[in-house]
Amino acid sequence: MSNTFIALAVPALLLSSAIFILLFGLSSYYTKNRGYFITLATLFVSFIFASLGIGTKFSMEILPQIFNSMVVYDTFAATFISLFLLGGFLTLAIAKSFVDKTDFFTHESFVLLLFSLFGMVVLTMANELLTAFIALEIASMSVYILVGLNRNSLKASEAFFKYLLLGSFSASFYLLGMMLIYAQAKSTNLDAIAEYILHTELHSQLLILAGSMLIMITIMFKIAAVPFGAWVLDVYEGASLPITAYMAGVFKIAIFAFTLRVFLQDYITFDSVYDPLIIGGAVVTMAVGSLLAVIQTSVKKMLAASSVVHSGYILIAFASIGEATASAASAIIFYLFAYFISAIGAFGVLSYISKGSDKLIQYEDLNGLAKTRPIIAASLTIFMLSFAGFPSTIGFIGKFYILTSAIEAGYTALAFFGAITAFISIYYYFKVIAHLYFKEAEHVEVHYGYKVSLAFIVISALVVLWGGVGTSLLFDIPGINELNAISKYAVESLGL
Amino acid sequence: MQNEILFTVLALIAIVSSIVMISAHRPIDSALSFIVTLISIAALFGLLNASFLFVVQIIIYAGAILSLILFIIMFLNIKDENLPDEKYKNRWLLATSVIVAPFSAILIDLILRSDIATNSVPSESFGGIKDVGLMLFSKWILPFELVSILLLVALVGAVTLSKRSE
Amino acid sequence: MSLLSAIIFLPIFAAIFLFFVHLHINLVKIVYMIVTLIVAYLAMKLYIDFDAFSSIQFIEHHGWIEQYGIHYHVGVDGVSLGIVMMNALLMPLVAIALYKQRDKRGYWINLLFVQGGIMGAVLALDLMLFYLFWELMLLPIFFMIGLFGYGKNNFISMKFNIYTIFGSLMMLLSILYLAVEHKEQFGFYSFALEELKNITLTTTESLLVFSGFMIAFGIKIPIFPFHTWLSDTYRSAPMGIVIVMSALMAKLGTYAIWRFLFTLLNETSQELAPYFIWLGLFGLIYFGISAISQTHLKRMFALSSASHLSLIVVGFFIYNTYGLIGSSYFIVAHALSSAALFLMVAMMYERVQTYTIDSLGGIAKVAPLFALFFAFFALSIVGVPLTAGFVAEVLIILGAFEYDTLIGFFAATSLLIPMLFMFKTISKVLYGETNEKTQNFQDLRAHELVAIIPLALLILAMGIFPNYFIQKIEPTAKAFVDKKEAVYYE
Amino acid sequence: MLKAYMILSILLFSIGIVGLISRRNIIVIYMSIELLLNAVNLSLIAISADLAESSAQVMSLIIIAIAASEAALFMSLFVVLFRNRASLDANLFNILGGKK
Amino acid sequence: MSVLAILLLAPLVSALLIFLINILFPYAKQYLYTFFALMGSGVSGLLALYVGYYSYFEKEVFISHLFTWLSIGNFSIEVALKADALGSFMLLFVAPVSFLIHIYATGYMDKDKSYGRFFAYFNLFIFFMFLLVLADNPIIMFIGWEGVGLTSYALIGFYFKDIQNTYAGNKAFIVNRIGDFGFLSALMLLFLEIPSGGFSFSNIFLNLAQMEPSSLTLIAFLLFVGAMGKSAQIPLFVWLPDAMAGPTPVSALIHAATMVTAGVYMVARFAPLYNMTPEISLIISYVGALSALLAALIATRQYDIKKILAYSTMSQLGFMFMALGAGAYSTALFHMFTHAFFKALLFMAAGAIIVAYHHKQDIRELRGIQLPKIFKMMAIASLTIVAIPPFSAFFSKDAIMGALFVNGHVGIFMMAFVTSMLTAYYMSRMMFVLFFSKSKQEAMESPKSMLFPMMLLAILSVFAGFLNFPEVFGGNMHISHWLGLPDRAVLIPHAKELALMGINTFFVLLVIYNAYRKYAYTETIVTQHNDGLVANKFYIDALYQRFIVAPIAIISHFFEKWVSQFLIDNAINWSAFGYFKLGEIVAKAENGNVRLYALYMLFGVVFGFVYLYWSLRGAL
Repeated sequence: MSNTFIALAVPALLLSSAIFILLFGLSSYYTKNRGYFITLATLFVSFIFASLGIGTKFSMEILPQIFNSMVVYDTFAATFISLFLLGGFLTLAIAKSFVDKTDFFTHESFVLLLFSLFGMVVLTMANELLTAFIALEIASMSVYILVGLNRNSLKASEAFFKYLLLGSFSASFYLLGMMLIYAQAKSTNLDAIAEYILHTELHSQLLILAGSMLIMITIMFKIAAVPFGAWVLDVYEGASLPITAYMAGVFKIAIFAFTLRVFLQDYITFDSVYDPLIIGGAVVTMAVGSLLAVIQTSVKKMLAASSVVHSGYILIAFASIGEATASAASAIIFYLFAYFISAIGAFGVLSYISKGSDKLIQYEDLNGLAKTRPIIAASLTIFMLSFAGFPSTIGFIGKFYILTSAIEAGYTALAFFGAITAFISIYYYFKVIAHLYFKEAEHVEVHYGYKVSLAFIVISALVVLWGGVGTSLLFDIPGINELNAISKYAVESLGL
Repeated sequence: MQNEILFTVLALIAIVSSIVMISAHRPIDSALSFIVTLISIAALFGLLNASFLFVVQIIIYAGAILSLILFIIMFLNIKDENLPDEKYKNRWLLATSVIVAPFSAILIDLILRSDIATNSVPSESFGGIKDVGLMLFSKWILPFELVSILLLVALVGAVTLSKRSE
Repeated sequence: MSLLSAIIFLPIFAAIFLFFVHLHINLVKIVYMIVTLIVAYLAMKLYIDFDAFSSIQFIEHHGWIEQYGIHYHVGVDGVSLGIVMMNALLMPLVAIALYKQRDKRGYWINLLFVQGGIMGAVLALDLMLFYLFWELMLLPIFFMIGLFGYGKNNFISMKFNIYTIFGSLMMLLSILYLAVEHKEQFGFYSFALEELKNITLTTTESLLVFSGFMIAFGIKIPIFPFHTWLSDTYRSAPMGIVIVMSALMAKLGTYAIWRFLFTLLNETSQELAPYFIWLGLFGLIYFGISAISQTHLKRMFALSSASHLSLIVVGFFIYNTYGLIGSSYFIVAHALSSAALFLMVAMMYERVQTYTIDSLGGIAKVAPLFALFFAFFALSIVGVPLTAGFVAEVLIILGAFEYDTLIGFFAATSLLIPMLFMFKTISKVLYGETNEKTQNFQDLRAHELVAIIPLALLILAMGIFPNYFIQKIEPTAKAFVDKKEAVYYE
Repeated sequence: MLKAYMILSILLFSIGIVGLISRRNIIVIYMSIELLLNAVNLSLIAISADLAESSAQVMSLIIIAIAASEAALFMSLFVVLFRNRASLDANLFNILGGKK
Repeated sequence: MSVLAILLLAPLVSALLIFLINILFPYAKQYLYTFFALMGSGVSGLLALYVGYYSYFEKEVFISHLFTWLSIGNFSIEVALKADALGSFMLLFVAPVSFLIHIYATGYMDKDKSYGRFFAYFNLFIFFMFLLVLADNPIIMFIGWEGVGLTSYALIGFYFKDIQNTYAGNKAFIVNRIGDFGFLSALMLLFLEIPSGGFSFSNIFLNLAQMEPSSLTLIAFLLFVGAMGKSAQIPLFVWLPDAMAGPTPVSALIHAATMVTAGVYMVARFAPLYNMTPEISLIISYVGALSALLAALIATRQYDIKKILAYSTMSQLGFMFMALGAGAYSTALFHMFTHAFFKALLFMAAGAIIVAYHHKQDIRELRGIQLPKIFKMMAIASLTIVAIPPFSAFFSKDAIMGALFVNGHVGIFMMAFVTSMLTAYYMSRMMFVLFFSKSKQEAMESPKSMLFPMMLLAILSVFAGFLNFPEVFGGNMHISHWLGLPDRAVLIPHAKELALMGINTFFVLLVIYNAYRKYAYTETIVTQHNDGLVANKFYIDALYQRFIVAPIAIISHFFEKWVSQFLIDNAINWSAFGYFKLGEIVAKAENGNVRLYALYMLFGVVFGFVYLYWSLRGAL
């Protein structure tokens, strides 16, 4: 299959499936289960398609005559697309109980999920600012609505309100930035902008600087970097658990995919200008995130706050891109994978034990889980360890790459700060483990059911472990080396 | 020269009416002054020979969107006493203006310092529907298609959110 | 799988197996015994096959994370051999002594896990692998304290965990810095001990890297002022883990000073040695004196351990043949003594349900065997002649005198200070009139004797015939000292 | 002339920001957001006129479409919020947040 | 196996056997223990006589190499036994006296519940004592040295039901360890000074000449610190009176005859070293003199029969150290030799009294006891200790006085003289109070097993002096010649020696008469007031308590409570707490108001642009 075909097939599949469910949902043959499995199947098939592009190095523009070089398909895109398609698949697979038990999760929700993934696919492939923006808006808007799905819930509607309001606010910065860049470079194509930057002096790049600053602000907003990420706690809290997992794990990957592309192609020339800002942002993000995380009493909000911290870690790698391009960029990809698999697992567990209800899981609600549900407890423990960057989990390897790249770039102090933050994070992640194992709860026999969800949670946990120690020495399963190679290829395909 | 005068007048109208918009107590007042802003911006489009966009601006913005807002305002029928009691509104406005001032000042300074103006002479058909249409369907076909999906998403979303639960 | 890997992974895999397969508790104990005995057997084999005169041996070397030059690289030399042996020996004995007290699967699973973790950390020759095991062994300890601890065990296990991980993260930064420096200087990443020692660092860099390592080791040992987790943790932790911590984990910290700091940052270590010697001496006296006013047995022995560990640190930083050999001998000797003593305390707790010294008394009358062994192990901690601790202390003190007379005198206070509290403890616990708690004190049972007699015999053997054991350590130590002197004279 | 337009657009943009942050009435906040988009559009048209090339006009057309879709969402937001709380005061919506 | 090895190991083996029997068969018959105990000490006693014989007559040096204790690099410490003249001499009285006290103890400890345990410790003690004496290597000697301390500790606290006894044991061991601290430090310094060839005594002495005088002085001093602890000299003497808490055979053997003299033995062993450090020798003399005087003074006001003897022991040890300091090593050893006999005898007699009168030890309560055999024995021993001719101590003490006289330090000599007067005083006081009283107390005589060894010792006390019969009486100083130690003391002129003897004896008799007037058949001992400096032992125990023990407890408390917990741990906990507080402040900023969030974003934007502008300042 040619790459062009795959590049077209993946979004087309998502889109057509979305529209099919939209229509099918009106017919009487529609049941929620069918919609669910169609969506799952779509995601799985498109994941398989996308993953064909992983591990080889290629880069091509899709139908350049028609699409006018606005989208490219390369290993980078293929890698990211496979990542978040897998993420979407896992989220949905784990959220089976949620899907079944909530009446607000209608067929439109599947449609929106597919649309958002479509948006992300395009965003990842976008090589032009406006296309990227529209794709981002498609994804964002779908997510806005997914957040507000439970329209009878005060929390959900409030979260929807805040996310929409601030999202639109930040989007307008993007547009202003795009306008300024266009005013200067007379183009919105990333390659053209890069070309322009390469061939001009600083005094004729002023508006590009200002514009890229504005675009960066939007990105910072989306990845919930302080001070633009104040929404994240509210929205994560208000949204249903699977949606939170989706935002934290999947959506973020897509944002970073675009960010990385922009960074590696354009920003890298302004490295000296932006690095201090990114470093400052990373520090503030990590600091505020961990400050918020330590005081939370609800696991979900703690994970929300800690996702801010993880964004901070990734910003460390972004800051290091200028000096240690290859290792930093692949570190970001690896870290994203590490974070997303852990986040999906962790939120999935929460969703699994809340049985689709709207309940905010407190630390106390985890008490005694190790006794009643040892497998679930062990999986959650593994995810927490991975978040905390504990060795033998994939989270540690991710953190290891990031800190290494920071040191390689000469930002040892930044790496030190990252380590300090990781140290603080031990508190809130291990608190979860402590509650799982050490606290007794009155014994209530709870039937959770949904063996499939459980199976996927366990699989995620195993992946987390394998990603931490895995080596092809033992079994012939791709391990750390292979993941690393994949991210290397992805970065190299950007033509650097 | 004539253009400059017109621009100044329209710009002043746009700015004043937008200031009125953000400072009016009742939303209906805001909406009405926002219409003035939109129309003055549309007029500026016209001044720039963008005739098609002029039309679009009037129809979609001043027409559709603003009607929708007015409709919503009427529909929700918020009484004056139910409006948020914005005691510190003016202080907020003032404070925010002070905060935002450096941002605008810096941007304006950068714009003034930059070398962006090419002062190309536009062709006859510039800004017309054909010109824009050709561009839309040739170079910008992909964003255009994507926007249609975006609208679909918004549509689905609006329906999902607004319908009464069974 | 070759010997060292088997020693490392057998307990870990057994632990994982036991976690997933729900066996009856008795079966769990049997599996535990079988596994630890196999490990002990393998360790014996290792000890016998160990060739004192070649340096690191039994090396295994496989690629792990290739892009970053991280390898699975393990090997054993004279120093690590001691800890490996202790680890292999103590684990089955702990089980024999405590098997009646503990009927929770988790207890044994965690102990198996921690055994593997410590083995890995001791044998690792790749810094990343070392870090992996170093952190991994924390986990079972965290669980053990939280699950089976006493008092405010949640808070304490959390505090312990956070405290030690702080150190680990500082060490991680140092490790990463070294690896990156290696890349800058040689063009590729490496985490192998052998390769990293070739890099050259500026003074500031090496100071920072050194302190990163030292914070981790210092917390684990602990040396002053990183000790405040210690007494609470020991007090709260279940005995199995107290033994692991005092007999093995803390020793690992001192071992790591030698293995990593002296290999990687030899010159910096030498430059900073005086400070750490003084810090160690201060700790020796400080912890010893702190212990005097303790009334809780576990807290007292915790501080006593800390005091002796400070002496071990002094011995290492003195860095001459006597100091190195003495400290490595002391690692083993103190592991034996403190493990045995804590076992005795555990047996005592099972009988009287208290750790408070003042509420005990007269045990010697009702339980002469218990009293005998308790007194013997307590005295072996004090370092009376014919016990292993004496030999070690003499060697360290000798080394200290060789280094500097004044330091020698301070090191020699280790003869005095532990005695001050140990003798009081012996008197109060064993002697005097019995009270209602101790009057029905049951003497040692057969399985308890089985557990502690080997320890007692080994302590005696190491005290009377030290030469046989020291021959395994001596060439390694000499090699280090020769190298140091070579550096020194360059 | 282009710079004048752009300065005007920046000013409008700033006014929009001020309105967005200072006002508690969500409808006014929404209108401020629309003002932000209009400000961008104004500049784009000016650039287009300056370049004598209609790409920027297409962009602004697309931005209007995006604004329309945003409008749809905001309308349904108003409905949802009003249905739940019978108010459109932004300050009232604070049950979520970073607090415990 | 060589003679020495058997001699050394016999008591160890018997100790282990007794120990095993004690554990495995708790109800084993008493005679089993007796058998093994006497076997062990008897074998070594006989062998000691054998060794002594060959050493004295054939000048044979017994050597036995057991195994290598430690070998590091080219330096090794061997476990080797060597019985040269000095060692054989020590053996000659240590082993037989031990054996005799063993026999005595079988009677003393008869029917005791812990009979087996007692003899296990007792035999273990002998083993360590032999190790100390026979070691050819200071480190091994140190092991024996510590070992005797350890068994002494165990035996002092033998009756552990009274916790005070065990505290006395603790005190003994701790104070001894302070001495050991010095001893070991000295050994370490010495070890480092030896360039090669092993750490045996002979090799050490070979290398003495090359060592630096300053380090030699330090080593000599530290060694003496060790001796101070073991031999109960100022300031490390406080343990000895308390050590009387142990069973009386223990006091007789360990705290009178053998262990406490180890310090003297050790200094004599290092005689070549001390000959090179005269200033330390002087210190030794002074410490010995002061200890002797102080102990004698305190003894005059003690009522506990065993404590009187304990202070007396300390006082006699002071004499020995005076002699050592004066360089009269063989004289000191000779006094040690005689002292072993008469002091053991005194203690055994005291023990017999204690047993007979149901563990009464206060001489005020024991007035007028009726034990004629014991009285005879005790009288002989007392006359010996006060140095009445021709009892053995007359010769030995007189030799010491002579050496001191010649040595020229008048202060020391005067102190020695006063001490010897005080000795006469307190011994007579004890004797007269015990046996010369109007009241009568009847009691059973002691069993034969106790009396027999006492008789033997009485004979030895009387006649042991002739072994070193001074030249002034036509003797030839057999022992001094045999020992062949590098004595520094010059020979005293015979006339002066005779005069000294005469004066001394005269004054002693005067003092005894005085004491008789004061104490015999009077109530003085009861009516006499008992306070003041001397009666309170110069407040030394209180001083130690106030200035050493209490401060350590306070410091310990201070370290743990204030430094560890308050300062360090609180700092850590408070920083964590502060972090939480900070988190709550941040959470207040994230209070859910969306406009504030937008405001934060605006702050971010403005900051970004200000930064951008600032960083572009050069380009603009």
